[in-house]
Amino acid sequence: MEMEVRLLPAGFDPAAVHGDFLARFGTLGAVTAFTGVVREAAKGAAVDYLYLDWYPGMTETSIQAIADAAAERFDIRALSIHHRCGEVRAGEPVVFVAAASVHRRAAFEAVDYMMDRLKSEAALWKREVGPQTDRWVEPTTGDADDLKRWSDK
Amino acid sequence: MEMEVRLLPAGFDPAAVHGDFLARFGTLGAVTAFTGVVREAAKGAAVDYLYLDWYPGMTETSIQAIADAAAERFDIRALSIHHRCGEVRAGEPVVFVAAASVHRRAAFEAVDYMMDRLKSEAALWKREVGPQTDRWVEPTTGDADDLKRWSDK
Amino acid sequence: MIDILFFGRVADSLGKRRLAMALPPEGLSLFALRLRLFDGEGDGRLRMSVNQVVVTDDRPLHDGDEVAFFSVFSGG
Amino acid sequence: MIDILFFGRVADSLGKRRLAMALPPEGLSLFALRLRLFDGEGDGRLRMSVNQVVVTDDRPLHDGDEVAFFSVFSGG
Repeated sequence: MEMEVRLLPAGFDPAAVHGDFLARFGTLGAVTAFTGVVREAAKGAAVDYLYLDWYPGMTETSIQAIADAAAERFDIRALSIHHRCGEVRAGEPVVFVAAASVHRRAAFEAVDYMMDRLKSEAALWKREVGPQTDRWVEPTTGDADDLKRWSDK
Repeated sequence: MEMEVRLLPAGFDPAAVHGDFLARFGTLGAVTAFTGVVREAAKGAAVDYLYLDWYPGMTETSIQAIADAAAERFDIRALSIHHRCGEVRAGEPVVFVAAASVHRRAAFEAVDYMMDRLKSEAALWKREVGPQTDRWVEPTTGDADDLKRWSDK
Repeated sequence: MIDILFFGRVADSLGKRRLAMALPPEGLSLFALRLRLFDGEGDGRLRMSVNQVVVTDDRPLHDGDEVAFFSVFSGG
Repeated sequence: MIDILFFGRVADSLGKRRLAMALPPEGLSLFALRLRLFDGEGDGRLRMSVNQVVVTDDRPLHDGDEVAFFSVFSGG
């Protein structure tokens, strides 16, 4: 298993990370990638930036645990998690997750699974800040439902 | 809905297509991408290249129909399908599919759906050629099962 | 005249990809054409299209029609 | 001495991110520390870790422990 897990206090280029991942692991056959970008509005209110508070050490450990669980659970050969922390401005990427496998189903499921867990189980605390907004975001019941999809398997 | 649907007789760079797609639609919030690459072996036999036979006109129409169905069915705002035809050598990308949406579930499902349908419903005929192999590939029962996942929703 | 195209395994086993044929004066149906070309061997996996639309039922053919015979699709 | 860290909403509402505290001679448990810091307000969403491991049960604290209080995680 090849894993690259990065917590990044500064901006990154998901297209470049994807290109590098494809070059290294594409020949396995199947690569699925997800990129999350900060939206310019949330619940109708303009957003200037997210602030992702983090706990140095524990945050990295929590993300690595999610990577390890995905590697254990799905028939994948390589994975990548790049997650921003600190201030992430609207339009900037906040998370990139990829998996490579021989058959495509495993790559799809692994990325889907890692995203669901990152939402609720990575040691990060997300604040949305905009001209009329300044609030700490907590996982929604939808996020909890997403997570439950994986518990009966 | 923004759609880019391409049938390509020559090689393409999925990382560049992904980068361009992210630049144009990433600010929606969620981008899922799948890349399929020709494996160097299939069922234990070395593969030099795939030959994807196609029916000019009908092949494009069949892929566009899959794109249209995904656009109709999922809450996505943009999609991309790039599919090779002709000779595709081992290690080269054969298909790239991406979708952009506001919430990530729709982007995941749309890409998963398009891949399942491309396998069995795009007017393409795939031949695997290697030193000991020259055979036309037909969809497996696994591919048929993948497709059935979408018929009860 | 009708245009007849072959793709995939079908083109391979016939050893040709294309055929032009004059319709006989008494007319010709799709199933009759299939029988003529494939010797009634009744390959259950043989698929057909007329003017680039997949069809499964029999129908009369008309001058200028483009008919194709092929195996099941396999893309991705 | 123990190190006490605060993250997310909790850091915000306390107005601080860090605190160093000497353990009293009679000792101090995690729940007692929580009560002392948060005035017994019993926020059900308050989470805790000791030495970077999330804990939900009470336990005695030791010199050199790193304790943290925070709200529920939200990443992605």
